[in-house]
Parts: sequence; C-alpha cells; structure tokens
Amino acid sequence: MESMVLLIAASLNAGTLLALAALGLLINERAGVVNLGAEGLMLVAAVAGFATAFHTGSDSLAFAAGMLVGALLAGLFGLLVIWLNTNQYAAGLALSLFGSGFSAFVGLRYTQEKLGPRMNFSVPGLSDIPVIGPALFRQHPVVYLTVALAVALAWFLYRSRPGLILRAVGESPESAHALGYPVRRIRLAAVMAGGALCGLAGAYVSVVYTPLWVEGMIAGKGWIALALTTFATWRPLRVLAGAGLFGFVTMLQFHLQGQGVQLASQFLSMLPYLATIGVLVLISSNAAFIRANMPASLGKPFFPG
Amino acid sequence: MGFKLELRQQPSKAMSLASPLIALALTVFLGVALFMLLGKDPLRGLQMFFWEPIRSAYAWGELGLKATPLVLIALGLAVCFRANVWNIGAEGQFIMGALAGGWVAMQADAGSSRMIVVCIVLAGVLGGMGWAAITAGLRARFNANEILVSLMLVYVADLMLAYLVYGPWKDPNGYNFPQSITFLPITQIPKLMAGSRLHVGVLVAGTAVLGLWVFMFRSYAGFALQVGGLAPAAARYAGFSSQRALWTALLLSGGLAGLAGALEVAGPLGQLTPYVPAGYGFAAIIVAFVGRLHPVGIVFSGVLMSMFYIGGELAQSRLGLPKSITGVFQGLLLFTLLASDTLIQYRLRWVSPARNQNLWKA
Amino acid sequence: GKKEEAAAPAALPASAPASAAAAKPEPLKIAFAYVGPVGDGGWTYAHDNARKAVEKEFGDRVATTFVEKVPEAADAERVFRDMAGQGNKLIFGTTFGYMESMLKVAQDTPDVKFEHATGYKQAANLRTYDSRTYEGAYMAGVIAGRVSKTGVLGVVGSIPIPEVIRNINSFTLGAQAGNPKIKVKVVWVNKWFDPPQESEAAQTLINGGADVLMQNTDSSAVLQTAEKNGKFAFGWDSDMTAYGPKAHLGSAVINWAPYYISAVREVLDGKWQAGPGKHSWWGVKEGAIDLVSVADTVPAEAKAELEKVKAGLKDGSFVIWKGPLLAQDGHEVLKKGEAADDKFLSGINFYLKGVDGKLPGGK
Amino acid sequence: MTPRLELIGISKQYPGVKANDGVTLQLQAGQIHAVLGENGAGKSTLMKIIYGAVQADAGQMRWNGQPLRVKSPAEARALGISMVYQHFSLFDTLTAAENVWLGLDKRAALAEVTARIREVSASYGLEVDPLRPVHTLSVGERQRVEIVRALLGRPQLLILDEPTSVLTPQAVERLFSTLRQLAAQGCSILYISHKLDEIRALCEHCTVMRAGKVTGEVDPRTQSNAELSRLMIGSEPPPLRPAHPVAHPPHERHDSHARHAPPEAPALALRRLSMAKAQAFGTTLVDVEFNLRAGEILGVAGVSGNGQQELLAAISGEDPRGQPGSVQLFGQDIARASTRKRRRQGLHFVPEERLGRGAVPDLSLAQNTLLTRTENVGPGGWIRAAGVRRLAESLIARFNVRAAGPGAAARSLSGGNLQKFIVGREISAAPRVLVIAQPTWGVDVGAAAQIRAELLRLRDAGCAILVVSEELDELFEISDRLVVMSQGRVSPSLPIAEACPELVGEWMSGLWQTRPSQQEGAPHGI
Ligand SMILES: Nc1ncnc2c1ncn2[C@@H]1O[C@H](COP(=O)(O)OP(=O)(O)OP(=O)(O)O)[C@@H](O)[C@H]1O
Ligand SMILES: Nc1ncnc2c1ncn2[C@@H]1O[C@H](COP(=O)(O)OP(=O)(O)OP(=O)(O)O)[C@@H](O)[C@H]1O
Ligand SMILES: [Mg+2]
Ligand SMILES: [Mg+2]
Repeated sequence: MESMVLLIAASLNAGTLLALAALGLLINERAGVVNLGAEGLMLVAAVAGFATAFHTGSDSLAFAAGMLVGALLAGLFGLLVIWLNTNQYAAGLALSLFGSGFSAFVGLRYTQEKLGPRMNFSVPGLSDIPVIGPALFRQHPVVYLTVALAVALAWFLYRSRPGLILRAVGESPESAHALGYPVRRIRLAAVMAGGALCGLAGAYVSVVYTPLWVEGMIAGKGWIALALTTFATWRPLRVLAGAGLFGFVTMLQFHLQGQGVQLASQFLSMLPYLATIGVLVLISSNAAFIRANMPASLGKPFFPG
Repeated sequence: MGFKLELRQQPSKAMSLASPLIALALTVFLGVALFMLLGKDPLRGLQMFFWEPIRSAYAWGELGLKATPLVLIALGLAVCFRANVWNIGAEGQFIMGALAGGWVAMQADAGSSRMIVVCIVLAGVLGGMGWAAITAGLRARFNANEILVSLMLVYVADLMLAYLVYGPWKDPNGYNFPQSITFLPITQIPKLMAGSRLHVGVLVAGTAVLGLWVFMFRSYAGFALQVGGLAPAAARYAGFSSQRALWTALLLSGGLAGLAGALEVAGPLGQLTPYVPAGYGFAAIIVAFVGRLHPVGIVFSGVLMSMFYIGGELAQSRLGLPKSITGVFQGLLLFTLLASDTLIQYRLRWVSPARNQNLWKA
Repeated sequence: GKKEEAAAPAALPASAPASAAAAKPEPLKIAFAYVGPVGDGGWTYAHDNARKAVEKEFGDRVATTFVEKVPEAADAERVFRDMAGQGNKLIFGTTFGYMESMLKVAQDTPDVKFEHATGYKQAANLRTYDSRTYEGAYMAGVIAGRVSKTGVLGVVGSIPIPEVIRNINSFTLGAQAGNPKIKVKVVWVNKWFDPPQESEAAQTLINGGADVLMQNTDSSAVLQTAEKNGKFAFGWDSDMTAYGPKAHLGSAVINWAPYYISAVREVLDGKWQAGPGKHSWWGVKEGAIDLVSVADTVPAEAKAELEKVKAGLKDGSFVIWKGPLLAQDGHEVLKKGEAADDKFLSGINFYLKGVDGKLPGGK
Repeated sequence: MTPRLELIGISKQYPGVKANDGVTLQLQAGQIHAVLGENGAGKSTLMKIIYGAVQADAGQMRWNGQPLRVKSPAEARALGISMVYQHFSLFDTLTAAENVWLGLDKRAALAEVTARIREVSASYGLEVDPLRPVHTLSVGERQRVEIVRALLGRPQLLILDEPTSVLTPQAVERLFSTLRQLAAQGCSILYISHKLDEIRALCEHCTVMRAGKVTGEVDPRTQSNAELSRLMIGSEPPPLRPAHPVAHPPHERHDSHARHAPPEAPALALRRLSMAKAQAFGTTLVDVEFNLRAGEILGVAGVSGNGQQELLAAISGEDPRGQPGSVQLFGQDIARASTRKRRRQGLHFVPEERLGRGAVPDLSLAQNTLLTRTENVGPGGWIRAAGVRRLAESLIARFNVRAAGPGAAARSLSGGNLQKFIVGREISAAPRVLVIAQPTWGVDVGAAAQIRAELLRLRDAGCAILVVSEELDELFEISDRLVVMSQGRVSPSLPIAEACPELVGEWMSGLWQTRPSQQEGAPHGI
C-alpha cells in the first residue's frame, strides 16, 4: 500500500514535466500550430535554466530564464511557420535538431557543475497526514502550479473570450481573419506562450527533477508530450490525467524491476513507448471523437494574402 | 511598412536551385562568425569541414562510406515526405534492418557461399519494411499519427537490439560483453578497392538514386503517390488510393533504411553491438530536406552532411572544437534552408511607407 | 572554458616553427578517443584527467589530442586511422566498443602503439588495460552495510555486463561483511548515462526501502536523489562529494593516471611491449582504485574496517572473491578457501546470494 | 445632405490584377445600393476595403462627411459598419451565440449576447437558435447567423456580398423584407449580386463595375438586361444555346439520332441510393433515384449543401459506399467500383473545386493530365513524358486555354482558364457519361459560353451529361430535363419545357415531397 502511494507520488513528479510541456503544446495546437521542435526547445531551456540557477542561485530566476528562452525559440519557429509559411513539420524537426546540437554546445561548460542545496517542500499541516501526506503534499511547488495551470487553461479556453478567440483561430483562421482578428499575431502569441511552458518544463528537468545539466537529458519527453495532446484530445484536464498516467508508466518500469518482475529490463524500458503507441491507437481509432475536438486548421499554413 | 511576402504565380525555378546555395552560404557565414567567437581561425575551421574530407582518395572513400546510409535512408524519406507521410522513425527501421541482416550473417558457417551477402541485404530490406509496416498498419487501420508511432518505435527497436545483444545473441566467447559474434569474412559486403573501406553499398545507393528518380518522375505509381501528398482531394478524384500511397511510401523507406542497416553491420561493423544505431535515421531527415526531396539533390546533401560529420571529428582533434558544433551546423543549415525556401513560392517585395502615405493624402 | 585550455597544447606543436622543432626532439604524439563528452563527470572525465596528468608529468616531451564522443560504430575506425595518419605514435581507445576498429587499424599501422581499455583482444602492437572497479564497490559496500538502518541497499545498474554485475556482487560482499543479513536491490536503466532515468530508478529504490544507494552509472543523479530524500549514497568514478554533501558517504574513484604515465614512460624509454595476453588490470594496489572523501558521519568502526581492507588490498593479503561463495540460487560458485582468478572474475554472469531480483539475460 | 459613405478614387493593385481602379461611389442613409459586376470585377475587394479587411493603395473614404481610413474590421464595426462576407466566416464547432459573440467588439458577456440574438431574431423574423453548434445548421440558417451577427452591431451601413447564392427564392424574399425593414430604419445597405432580377426587386441605385472600374451608376429598375450587360461586360452576352440541332463533324455524328429516340438502358441510373453522411458536417443521401440517358443533359438544381457533393462523390466513385445496385452504368452495377474503374468504363467527372481536386496546384498542366488520362502510361506504369506533353499542348490549343504552356503550374492559371483545361481534359477523353459540377463557376462570360457550347456538342454526340449547378439560368439554358435536390433527396424529373423558376424554387425547399402522392413530413422552409 505504502509503496503504491510512493509510486503515485513519484509518478506525479514525473508527470509534471510532461503535463507542463503538453499544456504548452496544447496552446500551440489550439491555435493551429504543431511544434515538433518541443524536444529541442526543452533542451535549450533546460540548459538556460540550469545556467541561471548556477550563476544566480535562484530557482525562480532559472524558471523565468527557461520560459524566456522557450518563448524566444518558439518565436523564431513561429516566424518561420507563421510569417514565412514554412512547412510546420519540417520547421519543427529543424528546431528539434538545432536545439539538441545547440544545447549541447552551450551547455558544455555546465556539464561538470552542480547546483546549491535543493530545498524540500511541504504543505504545512497536510503533509503530516499519514501515508498520503508525504506522497501528495511534499512535492515541488511547480507540481501544484501545473495542476492549477491546467484548471486555469480549461477555464480560459472554454469560459473566456480570449480563449474563444484562440479556439476560433485554430478552427478557421480564414474566418477569424475576416472578422478582423490578427490571426498571425494571435498564433505567434500562442506559439510563444506554449514555448514558454515547454521552456518551464525544460528548466524543471534540469533544476528540480534531476538537478544537473547533461546533453540530451530530455530523452524523448518532448515527443511524449506531443503525443499527450492527441491523447487528451486537446483538452487541458485530460492532459493532466494523461501526464499522470505516463508518469506512472515511466515509474512503473523501475517499480516492477524493484519488485523482481521476471522480464528483461529492456522490455520494461519499452513500456512508456509502447504505452504511448497503444494510447494513440485507442484514441485515434475513434475518428469522429478526434475530429470533433481537433482544431480544424491544425498543421495548415494560413496566408492572409 | 517594410518587406511583404507575395505569392508567386508559379514557383520560381531559379530560386529552388539558389535556395540551398543561399542556405549553405548563410550557414558558412554563421559558422565563420562562430569560429571567430570561439577564437579559432575561421579559415582553418572551414578547411576542416570543406577541404580535409575530400583531400585524398582515402578521404573520398570515407566520405562515400558515411554518405551511403545517409543517402539510402534519405531517398526513402523523400518519397515519404512527398507523399505527405511523416516517417521520422527511419532510425528504428535502420536498426531492424541491421538486426535482420545481422541474424542472417550470424547463421553463416564454413560451408556458406558468397550468396549469403545477398540474403543479408534482402533480410535487411525485409526487416526495415516489417518495422515500417507497423507504423503503416496502425496509421491505415487506426489512424494513429505516424510521426509519433514511428518515433516511439525507434526507442523500442533500440531496446530490442539491446535485449538481443545482451541476451540471446550474445557472443558466447565474448566474456559476456554485449555484442554478437564477429561475422565470418564470407558475409562481408565486398569492398570496392583495397586500402579503402568503401564497399559495393555505394553502388547500391547509386542504383537506388537512379531507381528512385525513375519512380518519382517517370512512373505512374510514383506520380500517384506525390499527388496524394500535394493534394489529397485530387488524388481521391483521380482514384489514387491514399492507403496504397501510405503503404508504398512507408515500405519503400523502411526497406531502404533496413538496407542501409544491413550494409552497415555486414560492412564496416562486422558484428552487432548496442551501438549500431548512429543517428543516421535522424540525420537523413536533414539530408532529404536539404536535397529538396529530389534523388539527385540528396546525393549532394548526403555528401555535404558527411563532410560536416567528418569535418566535425577533424575539427576536434586538430582545432580542439567541441563535437556538438556538428549538430549546430546541421541544425543551422536546415533552418536557413527552410527560411530561404520561402522565396521559391513567395517573392519579397519592399513596400515603401512613403508610397502609402502620399496616396492617402489625396 | 575547460575545453580550449585542454586542447591548446595540442594545437601548438603543429604550428610551432620548424627551427624550434629541430632544436628539441620531436614530442611523442599521443591521441585519445573518448566515448562520452569530456564533461560527463564520470568515465570520460576520469580518462581526460589522466591525459592531463600525462601532460603534466612529461611536459613538452609529449603532445596529446583527443576526440570525444566517438561512436562505437563504423566511425571509430576512421577516427583511429586519422589519428595514426596525423603522426600519433601512441593511441588510447577508452571504451570496450572500439575493440574491432582498433584491431583493424593496428594491423594496418604496425609502427603505432595502441592501448585499449576494457577489451580482451590483443595484437602485436595492441594491448589492453582495465581497472578493478569492483574493489571500489567492495569498499563502498563495507561502509554501506554498516550505515544502513533498514538493511536494504540499492544499486542503480547501467548495463548488465560482467563488470557491472561483478561490482554489484562485490558491493554486496562488502556489505555482508558488516551485516550478513543485508539485502541488495538492483534496478537497471540500460544506459551508461541518463541522469533523469538514473534518478527515477534511485527514487524507486528508495521507495522500496533502500537507505544506502550505489550506482554503476556515470552521473551524480543517484547521489543527488539520495540527498533529496535524506538517504545515503556514494560517488562513482570521480569524487562527487559536492553533489550531495549530506548524502555522500565516500566516492569510489578510478585513477587512470598511474597506468597512462607508466605506458607513456615505457614508450619514451622504448620498453613498451604488446602481444597476446598483454593485459593490465590495475586496482588499489597500483593506485588505480580508491575510496576517497569518506564522510565524517561514517561510524569509526566502519572507517577502521575500510582502512584494514584497503591495506590488505594494497599488500595483496586480502582477497575479495574467496570461497565459500553462494550464487543467488544457492549453488556454490567458489569452494571454501578458493580464490577467484582473473578469468573467473571476467566471466561473472550471476548474482550472489543477498542480491534481490533477476539478472537480465543471466542464467 | 451629407452622404453616409463616400468613396473617391479607391485603387487596389494585386499581383497581376488591378482589382479596383479609381472607384468612386456615394451612398445615402437608408439607401439600398447594389454593386453589380462580373466575376473578378472587384466588388468584393471594394467591400473589404470599406470594411477595413483590405487596405487600399490609393483613394479616400468619407464616413458621414469625415475623411477617414479604416484600418481593421474592428474599427469598421466601431464606426457602425457591418459586413456579411461572400464566403461564410463562421466557426463550425462553436455555437451560433459564440460565433456572434466573436463578431462583436464590446465586452458583453456571452449570456447577454444570447439574449440579444433572441431579441434581434424575433424583431426581424430571422430565426436562430443561439445554442446550437454551427455545424448542425443548414446553409440558410448559417446565413441567418451571419446576418444576425451583422445586425447585432447596430450598423449604419450593412454590406452583403452575394448573400442569396445559397438561398432558395422563398428565403430570398424573406431576406428582402428584412432588408427593407432595416433601410426604413435608416440603415444603409450595400448589396452585391450577379442577379439582375434581385437587384431590380430590391434596389433603386446600382453601381456597375468592370475590371476594377466603375462603368456607371444607374437605376436598375429602368434598365434592360441588355443595357446592364453592356455596362458589366462591355458587350451583350453571346447567344448561349447554339442553334439546335448542331452541325457536327461527321465522325461525331454516329449517335446523334439518340437525342430523339433514347435507347432503353439508361447510361447512368441511380436506384434508391442512400448513404449516411461521411463527415460530421455532411448531408445524408436518401433514396436518390433518376435515369440519365445517352444524348441528354440532366440538370440538378438546388441550394448548395443539400447533398450535391455527396451525390457527386457517390457517382464518381470517390465515395464507394453505395449499396450494391444503387449506381448503375449502362446496366452494370458500379456502386462499389473504384474511380479508376468507372473512368475506364467511360464515366468522367469534373468536380466543382478546380484547384486542389480537379487539378494539383503545384504540378504542371502536363502532369495534371495524368490525373484522369492514362493513355500515356505504358506497361509497368512507365510514363511517356513526351506524350503527356503533347496531350497537354493539344488541350491548350483546342480549348483556347491561356497558359504559358504545358509546363505552367496549374496554380498559375486563372480560374476560367483552368476550368477550360479541366473540362477539356474530360471532354476530349470521349466520355460516354460526363458528370459536371458548376461548369461555369467563376468563369468569365466568353469562357462560360464556350464551355456550354462544348457540353451541348458532346451531348449531341451521344454522351449522357449530368450537370449540377446553382445557377438556375444556366440549367434552364442547357438541360433537357431537371431534377431538384433538397436535404439529400432528389425530386422527380421535369422536362425543361414544364419547368419554371417558381416551381423549381418551391421544390428547392423540398416541397415536392408534400404533394398528395408523397405525404411525408412538413415542408422545410429555409
Ligand atoms: N491508385 C493507385 N495508386 C498508386 N499507384 C497506382 C494506382 N493505380 C495504378 N498505379 C500504378 O500505376 C501503374 C500503371 O497504371 P495503369 O493505369 O496503366 O494501370 P493498369 O495497367 O491499367 O492496371 P489497373 O487495371 O489495375 O488500373 C500500375 O501498375 C500501378 O503500379
Ligand atoms: N488576395 C488576393 N490576392 C491576389 N489577387 C486577388 C486577391 N483577392 C482578389 N484578387 C483578384 O482581384 C480581382 C477582383 O477580385 P474580387 O474578389 O474583388 O472580385 P469580385 O468582383 O468580388 O468577383 P466575384 O463575383 O467572383 O466574387 C480578381 O481578379 C481576383 O483574382
Ligand atoms: Mg466577390
Ligand atoms: Mg490502364
């Protein structure tokens, strides 16, 4: 029982960075832009976050730096795909490749470094509840922030006017343009906001999750976050649920090994990837469900003429 | 007002040739700036990347060896991307080709004939196709996004390879190290000439370039495939099946990636290790794009990309530059290419602020 | 940064005027091929430190260069060929995966001397070397067994090759010396270097009750995870005290410098020899392995035991792998009084009793 | 009295076209003012300039006497200018209320907007359910959402760009009464249409445009069609129906007797074709039945969105889900056959979207012939490039296509020229059955006449032709018989002699179904 609770706590932590990145990508995709560069973007943000934390000793500044770098890189990507009408997939792949090369390059001098003592957090009172207290209420504040963010994003998209405009832009940029909305600027803003969240996720990895900088440390999580948006049919609260599930599968492989499960560890390591495929298949096979939720202009360029 | 983009009436032929050159020039320019920033002699830097790799016959051989898998995989990817099928899991298909080819090579014994090389290569093709077929099947049957599925399958293939070389396929006399037996010499892909590692794979790649050119530009099936990528509604109208295009594209690119994998293990590697995947599958994406998804262009970009790789190694040992500079260069090249490609479809027009003001004063 | 400084001497000789070269004897050109980035803080970092030690030791009698992140694939051969072509007379390949490439290049360039780390195939101008990392693991175990309150230790395993399995077993033996009932749990990440996964694995071990962790991976992630959870852990390959000052119990370090210096000296003195069977396996005795920076919190009794073990390894009076030893399934692998030879040690593919779980790919 | 809106010398240059060239126009308060002109005359561009969606290169605009420049639709709406675009600007997955809300700038809450929609729809007789998602609405309902959205801004100027092209004649009547009511309240209206009778019924002022220039301002009620045409196209329209029977080249004459004595087996027969909609926003086909004989043209009338697309896809083979036997070609069941198989048996199809469906925009004309013509595909699928080129050249010459040559990208052709090329590609394949949608959409008068003449010639050569069009006039001109489509059903056929616009208009709302013989369901007013 207790080990289960601990597993869930660890899953929450692992799921947080997926959720953050996926929420960011969800904002992009709601506006009609697919950013396949998430992985590269998170890597650069991770190095930026780590460097900032290293030099200033402030985690908050590190998160801010990660977000800033994420937003800037996403902005660059946005300029390419929104203003120059470059193919979104190709530009995203370019960002992904560039990000991993560039982060390795600038991160070189940080590979040896370490951050100051990491703080432990606990929610006063609640964290002392037996069993669930330590599991649920001793997480890093970013974990709670992520949950709040998902709720806020859900409210924003479905209850607020700017959210409605964002959805409208993703649904039909032509109509939104005809009504006088600055489609390209809205898209750029969405892409940059999404980039900032991916950046925050990247900085979370290098500053909190594994307080280190090492090359390629995002290790495919950017791609899993992309899969999550489809999994969640572009709905924020489902992103949260999906991220928790993926965090759980990630931790489960080690948990099963620790339990002495008689299966080659390589097969256990395949679990998160196989789970991603499995879930994609389950969700996508219901075409009507996907179409009802998918932003209709997803991945398509818009040229206002 | 500044610059404004205007859709051209017709894609510019001149720009589509000039764009890769512009991109290369921009990349070189940024590279020179980077060298200076790092306090290195930019001329020496450029020399490492653009001269050293082609200085001698031996260097050309190495270049060809490196370019062979890149070109083979990129050819397949070009077909995929033209068909609007986003296979980015060529790395996994490469691994599976290597596994299948490697398995055949492991079966060789003293009595095997030279024909086994053909079997190895065919097994590689089938291995890659089989792996790509999973992506195709899930896409065809369940509409599962091929980008994500093919990518996830890379990780799975990688772990599969690890499982085999750490487990069942481990060399019993290898002190338990994760590697298969070294294949018998009979399984070696024949070398082209003494003193070079270049093997007949480069001829295979050359043939593939020719074959793919014919397929893309002279065959009805290739035409049908590309129509599906350019205008799905037109393909439906013409009666070109999108399922068929999906399968053709994925099987073709999977087969070529698998072929590259088999050539690699039965060629320069000579055994299976966990380090068979060397990132060719991902680098080939850049090769395909920089080569404009055109078979001939891919030859050039494949060689260029190999120069980056080899130059990156040389720049390390000779100039003390970090390895990651290669990745930066490759990323930059793709970025600048995509940006300058805009000029193929659009024209840049200077809209002068003065003009508008005057007219509105009237 | 670090990189340019390291590489600067390498670039110098090439551009030095010919007259200067004529005045002094040509420096011995030495090249290193690394599998990881020099900044990995682990394996490659340790090798690069030894390269610097060589430069310091021999000054301008040698000139070293390196190429990092050389894939253990077809590229390695080209890199070695290029190194030989550049006039390097001594070449170090620092990972197992270079074996076949080095053999091929060695055959074609008989005037160049090759040193291959962790390999087992030799040639006329290629010899192999390794270090007894399991001695470090044993010493860590000695402390772990005495520090653990829960009686459960955890190891984050990288890749299940004999070396790593041997280290896990040796760690267990060390721990059992202080607490015969101790249990060791293992979680494999199948990577040498993947900090996020390493810390996830460490977290799982801690959740499973382990309070002292050891790792055979290359980063400090496990130590940091222990620090965050208020548990204990060790540094590996290099001194990692700074990454988790409270959690750190000691670091099992490899020092390649003694071997590299002696190899270079042999070449300079014309005494370097290779050939079948030429394999050096250095440990505490040769100064290649040590457990350093032992924490003040470690009980004095454990410290005393550690010193005893270290002294015994140094003078050869103490043998770690000595019977009777039982494998996990209970069958006897070493009879009473029997000491394992190097051949036995290099073929270990089983867990000893006291290790939990199933060995991937093991019998 | 200062005019509500005054335009002076408005010009707008697009690459290759001067869309507006010194346009001048005056509009008084409460005036309903028509803008008339052929396709591409620049009407929509002018309206977008007024609404701020497009910026003019030159010229001046005065609003209630004040010179100003409208930089965005939001500014226009703030001034009291509303516009209903030629193409819907709605968001399918949002509700009607949300759609309306997006078109308002004031920070009203959604609930308020919902209430006001109900108010406005009641007072103008424009029924709209604010809570329904737009994709569940019929085309007419969507049009009403657009108009309600425009009215909610309490406009002083309402711009309507071809609002009636998707409405039945009855619905048009209701729209007109709404507009008259608005004008009476002082709202000025700019009304764009190609349809002269509509303009005459509604407007007292009419500005006529040709090639970006104003060619005159007239009172439409006092002008004859010929006079208006002259202003619009610079000449009287050419006679559309060639003298009948036509003289054919001898080799095409073999079947011409069929016109008067149709053979027994219909060329194309639909038998109770029913098909569930393939997309959320589609139409379900219900028991569609008709016969198409060799040597005749059957017209399909109806407001778009009533199942024409689905019907065409079922016939062409793009949607091969028809139940066996429901689609028959010369007595043979082809309901499940592929597009290519149907084409091999002589069934050719010209879709209404030219770019992206009938032709691939980025491919050359030569390559585009390969979509439907395989005579240059050799054994094993080898393409004979020279043959492909020659075919394209011959099409360009025979059908008067203005293009740079067979290597020109389809995208570079004007709509009319591309349409000629595609129609030519299908006609010259010597089809036995030709199905053609909107043959003259967006095509200039000369090209339209040529295409119609080609169709008639083909019919006289014995081909069976099905024409789907929204232009009633066109159908009346070229069809031998007419059917009407409404809500996925097809009416019984009417010989052209018995058809009149009033009856067809009634049928377009599905009214044939309520005749005594078929008592199913109430009339569906649009
Ligand atoms: N829908 C399609 N999608 C992709 N390739 C196609 C398609 N249809 C045909 N092809 C390819 O084009 C080749 C030649 O086309 P062609 O029209 O001559 O076919 P065919 O020989 O008449 O065969 P079929 O009767 O099956 O159409 C075929 O052999 C096939 O390889
Ligand atoms: N965004 C654009 N870019 C380039 N050319 C354009 C653009 N919009 C319109 N045009 C061109 O400007 C001319 C006028 O177009 P406009 O849409 O104003 O015509 P229209 O009178 O509304 O025609 P229709 O009756 O078909 O709606 C046409 O030749 C058209 O091709
Ligand atoms: Mg118009
Ligand atoms: Mg044929």
